[in-house]
Amino acid sequence: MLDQPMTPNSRNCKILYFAWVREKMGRGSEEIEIPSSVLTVGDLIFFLKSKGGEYALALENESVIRVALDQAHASRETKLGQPREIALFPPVTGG
Amino acid sequence: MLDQPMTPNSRNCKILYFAWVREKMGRGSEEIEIPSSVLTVGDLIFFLKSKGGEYALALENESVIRVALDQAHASRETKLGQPREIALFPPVTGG
Amino acid sequence: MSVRLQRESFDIGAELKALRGDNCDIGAVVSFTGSVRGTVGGGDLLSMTLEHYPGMTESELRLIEDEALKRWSLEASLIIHRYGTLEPGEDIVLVATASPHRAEAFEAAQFIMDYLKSRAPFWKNETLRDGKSGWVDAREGDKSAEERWKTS
Amino acid sequence: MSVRLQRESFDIGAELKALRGDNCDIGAVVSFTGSVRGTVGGGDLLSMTLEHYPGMTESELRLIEDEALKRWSLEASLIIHRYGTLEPGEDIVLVATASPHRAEAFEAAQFIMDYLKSRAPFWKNETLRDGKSGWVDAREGDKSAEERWKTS
Repeated sequence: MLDQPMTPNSRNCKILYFAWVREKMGRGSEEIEIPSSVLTVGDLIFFLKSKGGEYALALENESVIRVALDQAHASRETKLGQPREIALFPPVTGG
Repeated sequence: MLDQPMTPNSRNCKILYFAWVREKMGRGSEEIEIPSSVLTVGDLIFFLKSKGGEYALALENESVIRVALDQAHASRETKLGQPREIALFPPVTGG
Repeated sequence: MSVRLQRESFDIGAELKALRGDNCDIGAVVSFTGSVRGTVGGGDLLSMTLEHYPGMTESELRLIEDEALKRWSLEASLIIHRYGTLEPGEDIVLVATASPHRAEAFEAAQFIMDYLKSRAPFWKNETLRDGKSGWVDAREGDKSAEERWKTS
Repeated sequence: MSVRLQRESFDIGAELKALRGDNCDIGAVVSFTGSVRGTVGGGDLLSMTLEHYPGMTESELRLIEDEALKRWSLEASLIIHRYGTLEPGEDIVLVATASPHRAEAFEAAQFIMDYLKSRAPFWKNETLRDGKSGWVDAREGDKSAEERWKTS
Protein backbone atom coordinates (compact mmCIF):
# COMPACT_ATOMS: atom_id res chain seq x y z
CA MET A 1 0.00 0.00 0.00
CA LEU A 2 2.84 2.34 0.75
CA ASP A 3 3.94 1.91 -2.86
CA GLN A 4 0.84 3.71 -4.12
CA PRO A 5 1.10 7.46 -4.58
CA MET A 6 -0.40 9.04 -1.49
CA THR A 7 -2.63 12.02 -2.01
CA PRO A 8 -4.05 12.57 1.41
CA ASN A 9 -7.18 14.69 1.29
CA SER A 10 -7.54 14.20 -2.42
CA ARG A 11 -11.23 13.37 -2.73
CA ASN A 12 -13.90 12.44 -5.23
CA CYS A 13 -16.81 14.84 -5.17
CA LYS A 14 -20.06 15.16 -7.02
CA ILE A 15 -20.24 18.57 -8.68
CA LEU A 16 -23.58 20.00 -9.83
CA TYR A 17 -24.02 22.82 -12.34
CA PHE A 18 -27.08 25.04 -12.68
CA ALA A 19 -28.54 27.54 -15.15
CA TRP A 20 -26.00 28.94 -17.63
CA VAL A 21 -23.11 27.27 -15.82
CA ARG A 22 -24.83 23.94 -16.58
CA GLU A 23 -25.42 25.00 -20.20
CA LYS A 24 -21.81 26.05 -20.73
CA MET A 25 -20.56 22.86 -19.09
CA GLY A 26 -22.85 20.79 -21.31
CA ARG A 27 -23.88 18.66 -18.31
CA GLY A 28 -25.70 18.98 -15.01
CA SER A 29 -23.34 17.00 -12.85
CA GLU A 30 -20.20 14.91 -12.76
CA GLU A 31 -17.73 13.27 -10.38
CA ILE A 32 -14.41 15.04 -10.04
CA GLU A 33 -11.27 14.16 -8.15
CA ILE A 34 -10.11 17.18 -6.25
CA PRO A 35 -6.40 17.25 -5.40
CA SER A 36 -5.15 17.80 -1.90
CA SER A 37 -3.77 21.21 -2.82
CA VAL A 38 -7.32 22.55 -3.11
CA LEU A 39 -8.08 23.89 0.35
CA THR A 40 -10.74 26.56 -0.16
CA VAL A 41 -13.65 27.29 -2.46
CA GLY A 42 -11.45 29.89 -4.17
CA ASP A 43 -8.82 27.19 -4.81
CA LEU A 44 -11.52 24.93 -6.27
CA ILE A 45 -12.60 27.53 -8.82
CA PHE A 46 -8.97 28.12 -9.78
CA PHE A 47 -8.41 24.36 -10.10
CA LEU A 48 -11.49 23.79 -12.26
CA LYS A 49 -10.79 26.78 -14.47
CA SER A 50 -7.26 25.52 -15.07
CA LYS A 51 -8.70 22.36 -16.60
CA GLY A 52 -9.51 24.48 -19.67
CA GLY A 53 -12.17 23.63 -22.26
CA GLU A 54 -15.76 23.93 -21.03
CA TYR A 55 -14.50 24.64 -17.50
CA ALA A 56 -12.64 27.73 -18.66
CA LEU A 57 -15.69 28.77 -20.66
CA ALA A 58 -18.22 28.23 -17.87
CA LEU A 59 -16.03 29.91 -15.24
CA GLU A 60 -14.72 32.68 -17.51
CA ASN A 61 -16.51 35.39 -15.56
CA GLU A 62 -15.51 33.75 -12.30
CA SER A 63 -16.40 36.59 -9.95
CA VAL A 64 -20.12 36.02 -10.51
CA ILE A 65 -19.97 32.25 -9.91
CA ARG A 66 -21.64 31.16 -6.66
CA VAL A 67 -20.70 27.96 -4.85
CA ALA A 68 -22.62 25.76 -2.41
CA LEU A 69 -21.02 22.98 -0.34
CA ASP A 70 -23.45 20.27 0.70
CA GLN A 71 -26.32 22.59 -0.21
CA ALA A 72 -25.14 25.54 1.86
CA HIS A 73 -23.85 28.84 0.44
CA ALA A 74 -20.08 29.17 0.66
CA SER A 75 -17.75 32.11 0.11
CA ARG A 76 -14.38 32.02 -1.65
CA GLU A 77 -12.63 31.74 1.73
CA THR A 78 -14.74 28.81 2.95
CA LYS A 79 -12.61 25.69 3.65
CA LEU A 80 -13.60 23.01 1.18
CA GLY A 81 -13.44 20.11 3.63
CA GLN A 82 -14.88 16.80 2.47
CA PRO A 83 -18.22 17.73 0.90
CA ARG A 84 -20.44 15.05 -0.57
CA GLU A 85 -21.82 17.56 -3.04
CA ILE A 86 -20.54 20.80 -4.55
CA ALA A 87 -22.67 23.09 -6.71
CA LEU A 88 -21.63 25.92 -9.05
CA PHE A 89 -24.19 28.38 -10.33
CA PRO A 90 -24.83 32.01 -11.32
CA PRO A 91 -26.37 34.52 -8.90
CA VAL A 92 -29.89 33.37 -8.06
CA THR A 93 -32.92 35.06 -9.62
CA GLY A 94 -35.99 33.54 -7.99
CA GLY A 95 -38.89 35.25 -6.25
CA MET B 1 -81.20 97.20 10.06
CA LEU B 2 -78.51 99.33 11.59
CA ASP B 3 -80.42 99.15 14.84
CA GLN B 4 -79.74 95.42 15.16
CA PRO B 5 -76.65 94.39 17.10
CA MET B 6 -73.99 93.59 14.49
CA THR B 7 -71.90 90.50 15.05
CA PRO B 8 -69.98 90.25 11.83
CA ASN B 9 -68.53 86.74 11.36
CA SER B 10 -70.70 85.25 14.07
CA ARG B 11 -72.00 82.08 12.40
CA ASN B 12 -74.22 79.09 12.92
CA CYS B 13 -72.42 75.81 12.43
CA LYS B 14 -73.33 72.19 12.65
CA ILE B 15 -71.04 70.44 15.14
CA LEU B 16 -70.67 66.65 15.10
CA TYR B 17 -69.32 64.55 17.98
CA PHE B 18 -67.86 61.05 17.70
CA ALA B 19 -66.87 58.17 19.97
CA TRP B 20 -66.42 59.15 23.62
CA VAL B 21 -66.78 62.85 22.83
CA ARG B 22 -70.26 61.99 21.53
CA GLU B 23 -71.01 59.90 24.61
CA LYS B 24 -69.89 62.61 27.03
CA MET B 25 -71.86 65.23 25.10
CA GLY B 26 -74.95 63.01 25.19
CA ARG B 27 -75.64 63.78 21.50
CA GLY B 28 -74.11 63.22 18.09
CA SER B 29 -74.64 66.68 16.64
CA GLU B 30 -76.08 70.11 17.20
CA GLU B 31 -76.21 73.61 15.77
CA ILE B 32 -74.10 76.16 17.58
CA GLU B 33 -73.69 79.88 17.12
CA ILE B 34 -70.04 80.72 17.13
CA PRO B 35 -69.19 84.30 18.10
CA SER B 36 -66.99 86.50 15.96
CA SER B 37 -64.22 86.40 18.53
CA VAL B 38 -63.56 82.75 17.66
CA LEU B 39 -60.93 82.90 14.94
CA THR B 40 -59.08 79.59 15.14
CA VAL B 41 -59.79 75.97 16.00
CA GLY B 42 -57.98 76.58 19.30
CA ASP B 43 -60.37 79.47 20.04
CA LEU B 44 -63.33 77.21 19.25
CA ILE B 45 -62.27 74.60 21.79
CA PHE B 46 -61.76 77.32 24.39
CA PHE B 47 -65.18 78.80 23.58
CA LEU B 48 -66.98 75.44 23.79
CA LYS B 49 -65.22 74.43 26.98
CA SER B 50 -66.20 77.73 28.59
CA LYS B 51 -69.86 76.83 28.09
CA GLY B 52 -69.41 74.39 31.02
CA GLY B 53 -71.61 71.35 31.70
CA GLU B 54 -71.22 68.52 29.21
CA TYR B 55 -68.89 70.68 27.09
CA ALA B 56 -66.43 71.04 29.95
CA LEU B 57 -66.74 67.31 30.63
CA ALA B 58 -66.27 66.20 27.03
CA LEU B 59 -63.37 68.59 26.42
CA GLU B 60 -61.76 68.16 29.84
CA ASN B 61 -58.70 66.46 28.40
CA GLU B 62 -58.60 68.98 25.57
CA SER B 63 -55.13 68.19 24.25
CA VAL B 64 -56.32 64.84 22.86
CA ILE B 65 -59.37 66.27 21.09
CA ARG B 66 -59.10 66.27 17.31
CA VAL B 67 -61.04 68.65 15.08
CA ALA B 68 -62.15 68.44 11.46
CA LEU B 69 -63.50 71.39 9.47
CA ASP B 70 -65.74 70.38 6.58
CA GLN B 71 -64.41 66.84 6.89
CA ALA B 72 -60.74 67.76 6.74
CA HIS B 73 -58.29 67.44 9.65
CA ALA B 74 -57.47 70.80 11.26
CA SER B 75 -54.83 71.83 13.78
CA ARG B 76 -55.32 74.24 16.68
CA GLU B 77 -53.86 77.05 14.57
CA THR B 78 -56.16 76.47 11.59
CA LYS B 79 -58.37 79.51 10.86
CA LEU B 80 -61.97 78.53 11.52
CA GLY B 81 -63.44 80.39 8.53
CA GLN B 82 -67.08 79.64 7.69
CA PRO B 83 -67.31 75.86 7.82
CA ARG B 84 -70.61 74.13 7.10
CA GLU B 85 -69.62 71.32 9.43
CA ILE B 86 -67.26 70.98 12.37
CA ALA B 87 -66.42 67.66 14.03
CA LEU B 88 -64.82 66.94 17.42
CA PHE B 89 -63.48 63.49 18.21
CA PRO B 90 -60.78 61.52 20.04
CA PRO B 91 -57.65 60.25 18.25
CA VAL B 92 -58.69 57.75 15.58
CA THR B 93 -58.24 54.01 16.14
CA GLY B 94 -59.21 52.29 12.90
CA GLY B 95 -57.28 49.84 10.78
CA MET C 1 -57.35 52.99 -7.29
CA SER C 2 -60.34 51.99 -5.28
CA VAL C 3 -61.68 52.73 -1.81
CA ARG C 4 -64.60 50.96 -0.19
CA LEU C 5 -66.31 51.36 3.15
CA GLN C 6 -68.69 48.54 4.03
CA ARG C 7 -70.38 46.58 6.79
CA GLU C 8 -69.96 43.22 5.04
CA SER C 9 -66.87 41.03 5.14
CA PHE C 10 -64.68 40.68 2.05
CA ASP C 11 -63.06 37.81 0.18
CA ILE C 12 -59.31 38.50 0.10
CA GLY C 13 -58.60 36.04 -2.70
CA ALA C 14 -61.31 37.50 -4.93
CA GLU C 15 -60.24 41.07 -4.13
CA LEU C 16 -56.60 40.42 -5.00
CA LYS C 17 -57.63 38.69 -8.21
CA ALA C 18 -59.79 41.65 -9.21
CA LEU C 19 -57.01 44.07 -8.26
CA ARG C 20 -54.64 42.32 -10.62
CA GLY C 21 -57.15 41.92 -13.45
CA ASP C 22 -55.24 41.05 -16.61
CA ASN C 23 -52.54 43.64 -16.05
CA CYS C 24 -49.33 41.88 -17.03
CA ASP C 25 -47.15 44.77 -15.88
CA ILE C 26 -47.80 43.72 -12.30
CA GLY C 27 -44.93 41.70 -10.86
CA ALA C 28 -45.66 42.26 -7.18
CA VAL C 29 -48.81 42.43 -5.07
CA VAL C 30 -48.68 43.19 -1.35
CA SER C 31 -51.72 42.81 0.86
CA PHE C 32 -52.34 43.75 4.45
CA THR C 33 -55.29 42.37 6.35
CA GLY C 34 -56.12 43.63 9.83
CA SER C 35 -58.44 41.58 11.95
CA VAL C 36 -60.11 41.53 15.37
CA ARG C 37 -58.02 39.79 18.03
CA GLY C 38 -59.66 37.65 20.69
CA THR C 39 -57.68 38.95 23.63
CA VAL C 40 -57.15 42.63 24.31
CA GLY C 41 -55.59 44.59 27.15
CA GLY C 42 -58.63 44.25 29.37
CA GLY C 43 -59.44 40.58 28.78
CA ASP C 44 -61.33 38.35 26.35
CA LEU C 45 -63.17 40.18 23.62
CA LEU C 46 -66.81 39.52 22.82
CA SER C 47 -67.08 42.01 19.99
CA MET C 48 -65.73 45.25 18.62
CA THR C 49 -67.81 48.04 17.15
CA LEU C 50 -66.28 50.43 14.65
CA GLU C 51 -67.82 53.88 14.56
CA HIS C 52 -66.81 56.19 11.73
CA TYR C 53 -67.50 59.63 10.28
CA PRO C 54 -69.58 59.10 7.13
CA GLY C 55 -68.36 61.34 4.35
CA MET C 56 -65.03 62.22 5.91
CA THR C 57 -64.01 58.56 6.12
CA GLU C 58 -64.34 58.02 2.38
CA SER C 59 -62.63 61.29 1.48
CA GLU C 60 -59.81 60.67 3.95
CA LEU C 61 -59.21 57.15 2.56
CA ARG C 62 -59.17 58.56 -0.96
CA LEU C 63 -56.65 61.23 0.08
CA ILE C 64 -54.40 58.56 1.56
CA GLU C 65 -54.60 56.45 -1.58
CA ASP C 66 -53.95 59.50 -3.79
CA GLU C 67 -50.87 60.34 -1.77
CA ALA C 68 -49.59 56.76 -2.15
CA LEU C 69 -50.16 56.94 -5.90
CA LYS C 70 -48.21 60.18 -6.02
CA ARG C 71 -45.25 58.76 -4.09
CA TRP C 72 -44.99 55.32 -5.72
CA SER C 73 -45.75 54.21 -9.25
CA LEU C 74 -48.43 51.65 -8.57
CA GLU C 75 -50.32 49.67 -11.17
CA ALA C 76 -53.28 49.20 -8.83
CA SER C 77 -54.37 49.76 -5.24
CA LEU C 78 -57.28 48.95 -2.99
CA ILE C 79 -58.47 49.98 0.46
CA ILE C 80 -61.47 48.25 2.04
CA HIS C 81 -62.47 49.18 5.59
CA ARG C 82 -65.41 47.75 7.48
CA TYR C 83 -67.56 49.39 10.13
CA GLY C 84 -70.23 48.12 12.51
CA THR C 85 -69.92 45.26 14.98
CA LEU C 86 -67.29 42.56 14.39
CA GLU C 87 -66.30 39.45 16.29
CA PRO C 88 -62.82 38.07 17.07
CA GLY C 89 -61.22 36.63 13.94
CA GLU C 90 -63.20 38.86 11.57
CA ASP C 91 -61.33 41.07 9.12
CA ILE C 92 -61.45 44.83 9.61
CA VAL C 93 -59.36 46.24 6.80
CA LEU C 94 -57.71 45.16 3.57
CA VAL C 95 -55.03 47.22 1.85
CA ALA C 96 -53.49 45.93 -1.36
CA THR C 97 -50.95 47.46 -3.72
CA ALA C 98 -49.59 46.25 -7.04
CA SER C 99 -46.43 47.36 -8.84
CA PRO C 100 -43.85 46.04 -11.31
CA HIS C 101 -41.29 45.34 -8.54
CA ARG C 102 -41.69 44.50 -4.87
CA ALA C 103 -40.13 47.48 -3.06
CA GLU C 104 -42.80 49.93 -4.21
CA ALA C 105 -45.73 47.65 -3.38
CA PHE C 106 -44.33 46.97 0.10
CA GLU C 107 -43.64 50.61 0.90
CA ALA C 108 -46.94 51.87 -0.45
CA ALA C 109 -48.94 49.31 1.54
CA GLN C 110 -47.12 50.23 4.75
CA PHE C 111 -47.58 53.92 4.04
CA ILE C 112 -51.31 53.51 3.46
CA MET C 113 -51.73 51.53 6.69
CA ASP C 114 -49.67 54.01 8.73
CA TYR C 115 -51.66 56.95 7.41
CA LEU C 116 -54.97 55.15 7.73
CA LYS C 117 -54.22 54.33 11.37
CA SER C 118 -53.60 57.94 12.28
CA ARG C 119 -55.92 59.83 9.88
CA ALA C 120 -59.00 57.81 8.88
CA PRO C 121 -61.87 58.71 11.24
CA PHE C 122 -62.68 55.34 12.79
CA TRP C 123 -63.08 54.59 16.48
CA LYS C 124 -63.11 51.14 18.03
CA ASN C 125 -65.29 50.27 20.98
CA GLU C 126 -64.56 46.93 22.63
CA THR C 127 -67.08 44.82 24.50
CA LEU C 128 -65.43 42.20 26.70
CA ARG C 129 -66.84 38.79 27.63
CA ASP C 130 -67.21 39.97 31.22
CA GLY C 131 -69.62 42.68 30.08
CA LYS C 132 -67.29 45.68 30.33
CA SER C 133 -66.92 47.91 27.33
CA GLY C 134 -64.80 50.89 26.39
CA TRP C 135 -63.14 52.90 23.65
CA VAL C 136 -59.76 51.77 22.40
CA ASP C 137 -56.94 54.23 23.07
CA ALA C 138 -54.80 55.32 20.14
CA ARG C 139 -51.42 53.59 20.14
CA GLU C 140 -48.44 55.88 20.56
CA GLY C 141 -46.60 53.85 17.92
CA ASP C 142 -49.20 54.68 15.29
CA LYS C 143 -48.37 58.38 15.40
CA SER C 144 -44.65 57.76 15.06
CA ALA C 145 -45.34 55.22 12.30
CA GLU C 146 -47.11 57.97 10.37
CA GLU C 147 -44.36 60.48 11.02
CA ARG C 148 -41.62 58.49 9.35
CA TRP C 149 -43.30 59.21 5.99
CA LYS C 150 -43.20 62.99 6.40
CA THR C 151 -41.54 64.72 3.50
CA SER C 152 -39.86 68.01 4.26
CA MET D 1 -44.07 27.90 9.75
CA SER D 2 -44.43 26.22 6.40
CA VAL D 3 -42.38 26.04 3.21
CA ARG D 4 -43.58 24.54 -0.06
CA LEU D 5 -41.95 24.06 -3.42
CA GLN D 6 -44.35 23.08 -6.19
CA ARG D 7 -45.08 23.11 -9.89
CA GLU D 8 -48.79 23.84 -9.45
CA SER D 9 -50.33 27.24 -8.93
CA PHE D 10 -51.75 28.21 -5.54
CA ASP D 11 -54.95 29.84 -4.29
CA ILE D 12 -53.92 32.94 -2.34
CA GLY D 13 -57.26 33.31 -0.56
CA ALA D 14 -57.27 29.69 0.59
CA GLU D 15 -53.63 29.87 1.65
CA LEU D 16 -54.16 33.00 3.75
CA LYS D 17 -57.24 31.45 5.34
CA ALA D 18 -55.30 28.31 6.25
CA LEU D 19 -52.40 30.42 7.55
CA ARG D 20 -54.71 32.23 9.92
CA GLY D 21 -56.62 29.10 11.01
CA ASP D 22 -58.58 29.94 14.15
CA ASN D 23 -55.70 31.79 15.79
CA CYS D 24 -57.35 34.81 17.40
CA ASP D 25 -54.00 36.32 18.44
CA ILE D 26 -53.42 37.31 14.82
CA GLY D 27 -54.25 40.95 14.20
CA ALA D 28 -52.21 41.44 11.03
CA VAL D 29 -51.51 39.33 7.95
CA VAL D 30 -49.16 40.54 5.21
CA SER D 31 -48.88 38.73 1.91
CA PHE D 32 -46.52 39.18 -0.99
CA THR D 33 -47.26 37.61 -4.35
CA GLY D 34 -44.70 37.71 -7.12
CA SER D 35 -45.85 37.00 -10.66
CA VAL D 36 -44.58 36.76 -14.21
CA ARG D 37 -44.71 40.06 -16.10
CA GLY D 38 -45.63 40.16 -19.77
CA THR D 39 -42.93 42.58 -20.86
CA VAL D 40 -39.31 42.22 -19.89
CA GLY D 41 -36.13 44.05 -20.85
CA GLY D 42 -35.80 42.22 -24.14
CA GLY D 43 -39.44 42.35 -25.31
CA ASP D 44 -42.70 40.47 -24.93
CA LEU D 45 -42.48 37.34 -22.86
CA LEU D 46 -43.86 34.02 -24.04
CA SER D 47 -42.93 32.04 -20.94
CA MET D 48 -40.49 31.81 -18.09
CA THR D 49 -38.89 28.63 -16.80
CA LEU D 50 -37.69 28.42 -13.23
CA GLU D 51 -34.84 26.02 -12.62
CA HIS D 52 -33.92 25.25 -9.02
CA TYR D 53 -31.58 23.12 -6.92
CA PRO D 54 -33.68 20.31 -5.42
CA GLY D 55 -32.78 19.78 -1.79
CA MET D 56 -30.93 23.03 -1.29
CA THR D 57 -33.97 25.06 -2.31
CA GLU D 58 -36.14 23.61 0.44
CA SER D 59 -33.44 23.87 3.09
CA GLU D 60 -32.57 27.43 2.08
CA LEU D 61 -36.24 28.49 2.25
CA ARG D 62 -36.54 26.88 5.67
CA LEU D 63 -33.41 28.70 6.87
CA ILE D 64 -34.87 32.01 5.71
CA GLU D 65 -38.16 31.31 7.46
CA ASP D 66 -36.35 30.24 10.65
CA GLU D 67 -34.34 33.45 10.63
CA ALA D 68 -37.54 35.50 10.25
CA LEU D 69 -39.13 33.62 13.17
CA LYS D 70 -36.06 34.37 15.27
CA ARG D 71 -36.13 38.09 14.48
CA TRP D 72 -39.88 38.75 14.74
CA SER D 73 -42.52 37.15 16.93
CA LEU D 74 -44.81 35.77 14.27
CA GLU D 75 -47.93 33.73 14.87
CA ALA D 76 -47.65 32.06 11.47
CA SER D 77 -45.70 32.20 8.22
CA LEU D 78 -45.76 30.63 4.80
CA ILE D 79 -43.46 30.49 1.79
CA ILE D 80 -44.64 28.88 -1.44
CA HIS D 81 -42.37 28.98 -4.49
CA ARG D 82 -43.15 27.44 -7.86
CA TYR D 83 -40.77 25.99 -10.41
CA GLY D 84 -41.15 24.84 -14.01
CA THR D 85 -42.56 26.81 -16.91
CA LEU D 86 -44.93 29.71 -16.21
CA GLU D 87 -46.75 32.18 -18.44
CA PRO D 88 -47.23 35.94 -18.02
CA GLY D 89 -49.71 36.67 -15.25
CA GLU D 90 -48.99 33.43 -13.40
CA ASP D 91 -47.89 33.58 -9.77
CA ILE D 92 -44.33 32.55 -8.90
CA VAL D 93 -44.09 33.03 -5.16
CA LEU D 94 -46.29 33.66 -2.14
CA VAL D 95 -44.89 34.85 1.18
CA ALA D 96 -47.28 35.46 4.06
CA THR D 97 -46.67 36.45 7.67
CA ALA D 98 -49.06 36.83 10.59
CA SER D 99 -48.50 38.68 13.86
CA PRO D 100 -50.47 40.48 16.57
CA HIS D 101 -49.57 43.94 15.17
CA ARG D 102 -48.73 45.13 11.68
CA ALA D 103 -45.11 46.29 11.94
CA GLU D 104 -43.76 42.79 12.56
CA ALA D 105 -45.75 41.15 9.77
CA PHE D 106 -44.65 43.82 7.28
CA GLU D 107 -40.98 43.65 8.22
CA ALA D 108 -40.84 39.87 8.30
CA ALA D 109 -42.48 39.54 4.88
CA GLN D 110 -40.02 42.02 3.37
CA PHE D 111 -37.10 40.29 5.04
CA ILE D 112 -38.16 36.89 3.72
CA MET D 113 -38.54 38.23 0.18
CA ASP D 114 -35.20 40.06 0.26
CA TYR D 115 -33.39 36.98 1.52
CA LEU D 116 -35.23 34.66 -0.84
CA LYS D 117 -34.27 36.87 -3.80
CA SER D 118 -30.58 36.67 -3.01
CA ARG D 119 -30.24 33.23 -1.40
CA ALA D 120 -32.84 30.73 -2.65
CA PRO D 121 -31.33 28.75 -5.54
CA PHE D 122 -33.73 29.56 -8.37
CA TRP D 123 -32.82 30.72 -11.85
CA LYS D 124 -35.21 32.24 -14.36
CA ASN D 125 -34.93 31.58 -18.06
CA GLU D 126 -37.09 33.79 -20.27
CA THR D 127 -38.43 32.83 -23.67
CA LEU D 128 -39.59 35.82 -25.68
CA ARG D 129 -42.39 35.89 -28.26
CA ASP D 130 -39.81 36.49 -30.99
CA GLY D 131 -38.18 33.15 -30.12
CA LYS D 132 -35.13 34.46 -28.28
CA SER D 133 -34.41 33.06 -24.86
CA GLY D 134 -31.95 33.75 -22.09
CA TRP D 135 -31.16 33.68 -18.39
CA VAL D 136 -32.32 36.57 -16.26
CA ASP D 137 -29.52 38.60 -14.70
CA ALA D 138 -29.59 39.16 -10.95
CA ARG D 139 -30.74 42.67 -10.08
CA GLU D 140 -28.19 44.82 -8.31
CA GLY D 141 -30.95 46.09 -6.03
CA ASP D 142 -31.66 42.62 -4.69
CA LYS D 143 -28.23 42.32 -3.13
CA SER D 144 -28.50 45.68 -1.42
CA ALA D 145 -32.06 44.84 -0.33
CA GLU D 146 -30.66 41.79 1.45
CA GLU D 147 -27.83 43.73 3.00
CA ARG D 148 -30.04 46.16 4.89
CA TRP D 149 -31.06 43.27 7.17
CA LYS D 150 -27.51 42.42 8.21
CA THR D 151 -27.05 42.36 11.95
CA SER D 152 -23.60 43.16 13.21
